[in-house]
Amino acid sequence: MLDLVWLIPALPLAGFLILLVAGRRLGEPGAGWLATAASAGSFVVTVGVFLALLGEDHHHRSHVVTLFEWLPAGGFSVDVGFLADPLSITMALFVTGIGTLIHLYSIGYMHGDAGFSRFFVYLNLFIFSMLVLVLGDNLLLTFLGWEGVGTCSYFLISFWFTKDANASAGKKAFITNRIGDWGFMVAMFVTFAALGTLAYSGENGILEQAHDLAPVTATAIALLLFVGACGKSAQLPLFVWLPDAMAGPTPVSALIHAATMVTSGVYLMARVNPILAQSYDWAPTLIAWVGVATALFAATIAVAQTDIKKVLAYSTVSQLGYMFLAVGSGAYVAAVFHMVTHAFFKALMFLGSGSVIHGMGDEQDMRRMGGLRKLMPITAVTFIIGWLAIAGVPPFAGFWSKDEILLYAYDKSPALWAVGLLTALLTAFYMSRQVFMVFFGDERWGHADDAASADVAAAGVPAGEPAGDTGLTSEHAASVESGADPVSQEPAHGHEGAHAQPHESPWLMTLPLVVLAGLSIVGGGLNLPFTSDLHLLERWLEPVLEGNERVIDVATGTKVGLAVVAVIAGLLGIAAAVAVYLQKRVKPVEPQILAEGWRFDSSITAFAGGPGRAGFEAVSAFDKQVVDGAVNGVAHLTRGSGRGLRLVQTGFVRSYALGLTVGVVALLAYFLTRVSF
Amino acid sequence: MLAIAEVTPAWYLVLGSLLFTIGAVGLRVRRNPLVMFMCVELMLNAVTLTFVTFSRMLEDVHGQTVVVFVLVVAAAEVVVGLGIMVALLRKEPEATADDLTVLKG
Amino acid sequence: MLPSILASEVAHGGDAIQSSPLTAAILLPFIGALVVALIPKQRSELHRLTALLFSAGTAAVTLWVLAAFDTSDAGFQFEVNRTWIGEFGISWHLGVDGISLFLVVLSGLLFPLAILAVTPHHDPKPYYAWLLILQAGCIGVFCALDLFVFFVMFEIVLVPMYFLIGGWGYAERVYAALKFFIFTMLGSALMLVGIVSLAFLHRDGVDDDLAQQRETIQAEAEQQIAAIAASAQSLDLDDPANQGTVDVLSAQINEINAERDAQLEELGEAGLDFDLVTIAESQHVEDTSTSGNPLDWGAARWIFLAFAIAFAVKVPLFPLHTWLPDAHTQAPTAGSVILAGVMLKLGTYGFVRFGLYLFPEATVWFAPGMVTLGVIGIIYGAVVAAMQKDLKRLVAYSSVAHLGFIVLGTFALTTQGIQGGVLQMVNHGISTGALFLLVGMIYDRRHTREIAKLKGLQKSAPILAAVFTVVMLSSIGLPGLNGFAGEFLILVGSYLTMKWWTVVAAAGVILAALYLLWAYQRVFHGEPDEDNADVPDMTWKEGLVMAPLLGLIVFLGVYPKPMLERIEPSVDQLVSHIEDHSDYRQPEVAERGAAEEGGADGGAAEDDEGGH
Amino acid sequence: MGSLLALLSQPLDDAPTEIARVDVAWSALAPILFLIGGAMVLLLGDALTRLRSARGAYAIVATVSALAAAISALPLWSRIQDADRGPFSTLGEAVGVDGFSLFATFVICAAVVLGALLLDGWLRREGMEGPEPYVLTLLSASGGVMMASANDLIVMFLGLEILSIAVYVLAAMHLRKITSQEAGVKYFVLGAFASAFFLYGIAMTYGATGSTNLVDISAFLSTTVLTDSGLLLAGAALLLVGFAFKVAAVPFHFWTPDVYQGAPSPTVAWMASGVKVAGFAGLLRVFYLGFGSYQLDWQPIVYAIAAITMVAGSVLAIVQTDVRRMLAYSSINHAGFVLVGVQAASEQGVEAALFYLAAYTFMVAGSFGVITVITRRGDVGTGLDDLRGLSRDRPLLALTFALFLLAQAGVPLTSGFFAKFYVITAAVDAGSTWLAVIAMVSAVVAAFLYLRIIVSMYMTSDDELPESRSIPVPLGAGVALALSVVVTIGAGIFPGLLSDRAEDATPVLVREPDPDAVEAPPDPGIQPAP
Repeated sequence: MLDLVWLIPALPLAGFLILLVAGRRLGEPGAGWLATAASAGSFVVTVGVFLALLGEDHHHRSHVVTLFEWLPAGGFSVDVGFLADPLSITMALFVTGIGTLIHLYSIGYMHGDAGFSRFFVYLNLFIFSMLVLVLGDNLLLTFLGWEGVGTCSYFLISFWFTKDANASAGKKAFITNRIGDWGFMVAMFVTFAALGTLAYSGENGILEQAHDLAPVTATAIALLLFVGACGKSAQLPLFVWLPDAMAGPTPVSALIHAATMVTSGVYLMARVNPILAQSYDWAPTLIAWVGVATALFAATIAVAQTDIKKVLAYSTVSQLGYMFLAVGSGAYVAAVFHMVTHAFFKALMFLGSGSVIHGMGDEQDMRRMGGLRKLMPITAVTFIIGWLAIAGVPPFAGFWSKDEILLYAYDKSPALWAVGLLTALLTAFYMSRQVFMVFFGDERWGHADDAASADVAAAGVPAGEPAGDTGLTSEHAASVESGADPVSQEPAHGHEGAHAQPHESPWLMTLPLVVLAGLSIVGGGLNLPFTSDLHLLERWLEPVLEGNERVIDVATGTKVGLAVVAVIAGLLGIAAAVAVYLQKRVKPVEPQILAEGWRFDSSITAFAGGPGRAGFEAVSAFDKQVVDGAVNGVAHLTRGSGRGLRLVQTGFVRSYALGLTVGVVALLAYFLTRVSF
Repeated sequence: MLAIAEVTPAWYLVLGSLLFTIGAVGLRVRRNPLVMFMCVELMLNAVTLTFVTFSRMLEDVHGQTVVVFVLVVAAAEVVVGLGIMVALLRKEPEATADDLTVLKG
Repeated sequence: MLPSILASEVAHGGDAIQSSPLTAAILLPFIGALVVALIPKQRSELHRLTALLFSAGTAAVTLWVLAAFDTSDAGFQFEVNRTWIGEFGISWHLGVDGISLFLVVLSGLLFPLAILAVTPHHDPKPYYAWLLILQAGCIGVFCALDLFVFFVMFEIVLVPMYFLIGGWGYAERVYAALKFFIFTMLGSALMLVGIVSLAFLHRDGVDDDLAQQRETIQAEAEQQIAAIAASAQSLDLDDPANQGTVDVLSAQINEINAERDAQLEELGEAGLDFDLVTIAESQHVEDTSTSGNPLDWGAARWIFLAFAIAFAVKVPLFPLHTWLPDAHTQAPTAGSVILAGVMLKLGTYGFVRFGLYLFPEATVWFAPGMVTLGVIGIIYGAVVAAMQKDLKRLVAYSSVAHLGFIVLGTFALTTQGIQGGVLQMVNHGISTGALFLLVGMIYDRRHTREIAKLKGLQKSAPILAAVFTVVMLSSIGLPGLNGFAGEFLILVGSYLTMKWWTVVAAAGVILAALYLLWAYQRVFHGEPDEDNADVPDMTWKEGLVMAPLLGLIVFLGVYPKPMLERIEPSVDQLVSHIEDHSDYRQPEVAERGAAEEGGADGGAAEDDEGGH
Repeated sequence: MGSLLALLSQPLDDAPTEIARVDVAWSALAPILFLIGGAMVLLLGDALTRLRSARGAYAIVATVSALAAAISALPLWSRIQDADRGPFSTLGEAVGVDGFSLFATFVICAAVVLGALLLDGWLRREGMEGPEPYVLTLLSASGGVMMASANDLIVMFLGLEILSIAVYVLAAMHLRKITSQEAGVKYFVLGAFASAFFLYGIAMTYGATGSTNLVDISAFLSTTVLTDSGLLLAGAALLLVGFAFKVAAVPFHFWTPDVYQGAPSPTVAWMASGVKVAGFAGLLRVFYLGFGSYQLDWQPIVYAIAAITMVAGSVLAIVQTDVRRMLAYSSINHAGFVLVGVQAASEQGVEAALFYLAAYTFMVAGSFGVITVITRRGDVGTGLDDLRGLSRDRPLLALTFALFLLAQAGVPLTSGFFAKFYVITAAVDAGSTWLAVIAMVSAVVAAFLYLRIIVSMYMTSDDELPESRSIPVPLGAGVALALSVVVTIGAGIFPGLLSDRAEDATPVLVREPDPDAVEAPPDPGIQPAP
């Protein structure tokens, strides 16, 4: 079974190829089912590999299947080979598992869309790329998947390409990711120069050899990879693309921009943990601080968002920050743990929000929602489960993973812990805010547009601000302002009448919600802290981490205390939200600057559009004026001197004679200098 | 004084060069094509004088024979030159050398 | 006299065609051009067919070369070497090795595709004739192993391209054609002087060698004679009894002298020679500059510079690139395809084949400068490309950036760098060739290349958009597509010797995404306006042209090994040639399984110990 | 001093002990005689038969004469290539027959053939009668051959004058065209002016060396160290002026553009080819052979002249708008290239110069041939704009012109490329690498000019195209163009066919008379006059 690991990415690839050729002919829903089948098949194989791996001895749970040599050049050689080990299979399991669910969901969600089959082409390609990223046995193959998922992300964000905002968002995602990829690439150069290989596993793999690295080299590699991870996993300062990425169809947001792709940065850092361990101590600390700062930063922004998906997007950024906090604190298991649980509940909530959007007839503004729990019961219940999970309410999955991260953070530095805790509080607050605005309170939908703003005011949101001014790029904002929401403006989407009576989604969509809700409840069981027997994930991942996991030295009492404090913080956040948004006892404080994301993005946009563009244009003008100008200048100079010389050719025969005489005199003068006496 | 005034072959050479220069300058300053021809003739004759002088100095007779050739050539040149000139003047009777400036640049 | 010479030419020529497919690959399109020229103007349908047949035939020949190529052989294969101008030691010397093989094949393949893809709007006859001559010239450049033949081919390609741009180009075609011709000719003018100087310096070097050998022979003979004389010293020469011995001895002396004379004669005189291999291997033109004065260069450096300028113009390297956007933009589609696909490689190929091989020392000396220019080109080309308003111009500037990578890899002087460079030459030819074809298709539909006038084409022409996307991603350097393989190898290789340059160059990858995606967005995304709403999608014929290119884009991205393993032996040999003839040593990269012994890791291990 | 002059000046000698007998190797003079003879036949034939109706006959006679001259030189060529016999001199050492002179003779004859073929159609179109143009061309060619084989400065002078005077008339030949007259007058005035300097140069050389015979001069200079070389060097300077004028080197080039533009096109074809060859032949004979031992003195100035000539020629050419004027300046540029070969002052250099001249003859004759054909009655229509639409109306003609232009630009696989290559090689071999660089740069600048002409022919936008016109190509011109094309391409692919000949065309100065002539004792019947 282990030798079949190559089949895991191969199935979605086959699905992709078939759909590419015959997707249009298959049409709806055939294409969707085919894609789902490919993904599901992949999941089945992954489970098989997982079981086979379980059957292996604890320290032999690493298996490589090499297909062919990809890039051999001199001493440099990269194979196309897949590595099945606990870490990669963990990832592969939830990628294929959640991926399959989202495929299923998409069949319902994309119903009636003109690009139905195209959508599944991209989805399968994405699953393939993601699996290559996860299973690849070397940095370069990971990079292949890395760029592949980025490209798919680009395709999918700009899926409804006729809207400029979507196209811009897709482009932005790609380019921001590329900035990170620069770090990844340079990291590979350094690695190859130092170790002569890019392969992970094996005796001469970089993981085995990592302890030979000089700390400075290891630090360089680790931080450069972290730059890459920042891009992909939307950490400060490269997170700007993720909120915009919500322009893609909602299943995409769930799959790519919440559950799988964005966690690949965390995966990468966990994968190269020996290198991180070899670096200077300040390197992990830096990562932890970047992570926690991102977590807090994004959480503050999420507090003031009004777009249902935007809240989730910033929440994702924030949760990814947690994961990096874990990585930086040496809590790889906790990072992976949180990654998995987060995948469950965040996918759940995104799909839930998709269901809401779907049911609302493509409405995304939470100010126009409310009271939906009665009309969309399944969606509401599952969403609420997700909410409880992310808010850190025990015994939901999120509580366990977040708690573990905070524990390790506390051990590393109480300051980290404090910030993390504050973030947890905020998280609980804004998630509650979202739930209350969407599923509880008054029904603010179904009114005429002019009335809507009044209702918005009634909902406690400061009126007067443009509905769509959510701190996006100006293009995006413009499109929102124009009345259409940036996500689904395809007329063919099947929901002609906007603001029609909200309704529950079809079973294809609700089924995945239910499954994910279940996982969100029990997900914590993967790694319960009570006894070491229950550290399932930790023991499972142990061979990969090779003792690089931080050994914490915290008394049990402290542990419990920390957990209690965390729960209290979560509850405080919820309570505050209840007070503000449900009972409306306190006027909401949603500063404009938060709604605009601390104007971080707009500053970048302003810079890129202002001085940045001016700089580019200056270079372009330099090319035209100076470089090409010099070329044409030489030409003009030549012709100019030709014109000047022409004046000598007066046409007067006597002046010609003079010229001739001058020549004679010159020759005589020259020759007379050569006279020998 | 007489010794100084004695006419050596060098005098003829100097005279020849002077005549040559006069011819060259004349061609440069005169605008009448016919006069310009005569200047050329003057130059040729100056050279002839030089030849003869060298012939005398070198006590070699061959320099003098050259004169015959030069005269013939000069005559041929004059014939052709005048022919061209006449053809031109027939078209533009008052033409001077400076009027021939259609072709330039 | 004349007929006999021609007869012998023909006889040998026929022979050469049989023995070398390379001569055939050059002559075939040339003959095709003649045939096209002979077909009357009225039979215009035949022109296209003939051109297609001959160029496809050439492609078949090059493919045969590829198939018959011996993978493990690092040297030149399919060699022909026949005297052309004996007086100057110029010979028709052709051959391919791993470095040139794929460029020959690329030239073979791209032309029939270009002919198939584009139908000229007027005067098909000269158009096809020029294209075929161009093909002959391009293949000739990549096959030439004689400096003179190389120069001839290098120059001859200007003419058909000049006519193609000037005759079938767009509004500013005359300016562009003139600029192209004059600019590139100026570069190569100096190279001719360089080539001639090189030949003379080589001759002088051989002359010195011969003089030394003559001295040795002379000295040996003298020594032998001295030995005989010494043996004879004790003899009383007047004694008639010794007469027999004396005779024997003098016979011996005569024999020695005769032998010496024969040897001297055998040595002969040094003649001019333009053969690349002979000159490069003998390395008589050494870099003799020793003083610290930066202007006190040895001859080799000057000659290298003369070559380098010619190649830099062709590449084109910043700041000699400004002919390229004009030429690319104004050229007809087929012209742009060939320009970008094949002709730009004349420069980069020249650097590898003639720069590195002929002047190892000078190469090492100039490498930092060349790499700097390459890296400037990468960033600069991308930045300027981003600001272009004309789609073709944008692609043209992207070539400046891409070829900067190749220069970087070449002058990094590592196996990976050069291999990546060669790979990238081919890949860029495919991707950018395809890109120009696509831009041409857009132009055919919309009669504009102005980005601002295009919008939402993905809606009206989805297949075109999809194909464009793939090609664009290849150009961006997406792993799994061909553009990445070369670029990555270049960067991996150049990092070993040119660390910081590489770090900067890698940033070019970001910029590539920036300008191409931005352009794509403006052209293909959005809601098509009135003019763009009814743009027809890709036709079958166009798809047929793009299919092989797309296939290569994917295949070479996924499985470049067949190419790399053919390129590698030649590159290895080239690098060791450089090492043999200069102070340069390629940095050791820790081999798998030999990490502890590697130099870099030794240091790392020490640091490690210090850390604990 | 040659004994021909001795014979003429006999009565002046005091003690005529023995009458010097002049050895006349008539076979060696055959080319000149054929050329002059052809001219005479034409003149007489015209006068006697008045065959106005068969004007083609003039061209045929002229062509045949030139061919006969060339053919008569063939046995001489194989004779002097024979190692046992080698070059010789005749007419009392006044005329030398060596590979060099014969090669020049061949080229000049070829130029005559091309010129004559072009003249035919042109004369018909212009409605001109009479055989004079042919006669003058043949006579001028005979002068050129004389220059190429002159071993005596006086013979050189005579050749120069015969050559020039005929060309003066040819330039002014078009009586209805004022610019033709102007060209004639300018050429004549300046030519005569330059001749006077040339003659003065001969006089000074004579004064310095005591002889006008190049063999004597060269022997004298190589054996004697002049205490005062002023006179000799001044003579050299003025001789150089004379040649530089003839070959149109800067700053003695002023006449060239005006004359090329004004004179009838077929005449210009002859001027640019034959006259230039003769000028360079003379230059090489006098300086490379005669003043060979003063090489170090004249090389630098030729270096300078070559550089200025190439640069000025190319730079001035690119701002012109009249095609003939453009080609005039381009011919100046080419003269500079040949001078590069001359300044190398080596066998290589001479060979390169000869190859260049031979190749250029066909290129430029072809170019002016095309111009001859495309101009309209009255010899007008040589502006750049007049070429528009040529590629549409006469594609083959346009292609031919483009070929000649590209060849002049030095594009490979044409003779022009090898011409430049040989010259560059010679220059580099002689250590003048920078001159080679200047040459190549000037070639690039000049390329712009050729490309501009091609642009006019090929790349005019449709809305600027004039109406179609028919351009008849007369038979003679067609043959001339075809010949030029064949040579230009042939020598571009198999340059050895031409360069091997040029290599064999070594110039030498020998005193030995024709051994064959010695074997056959001269007629003893000639008795000295009492």
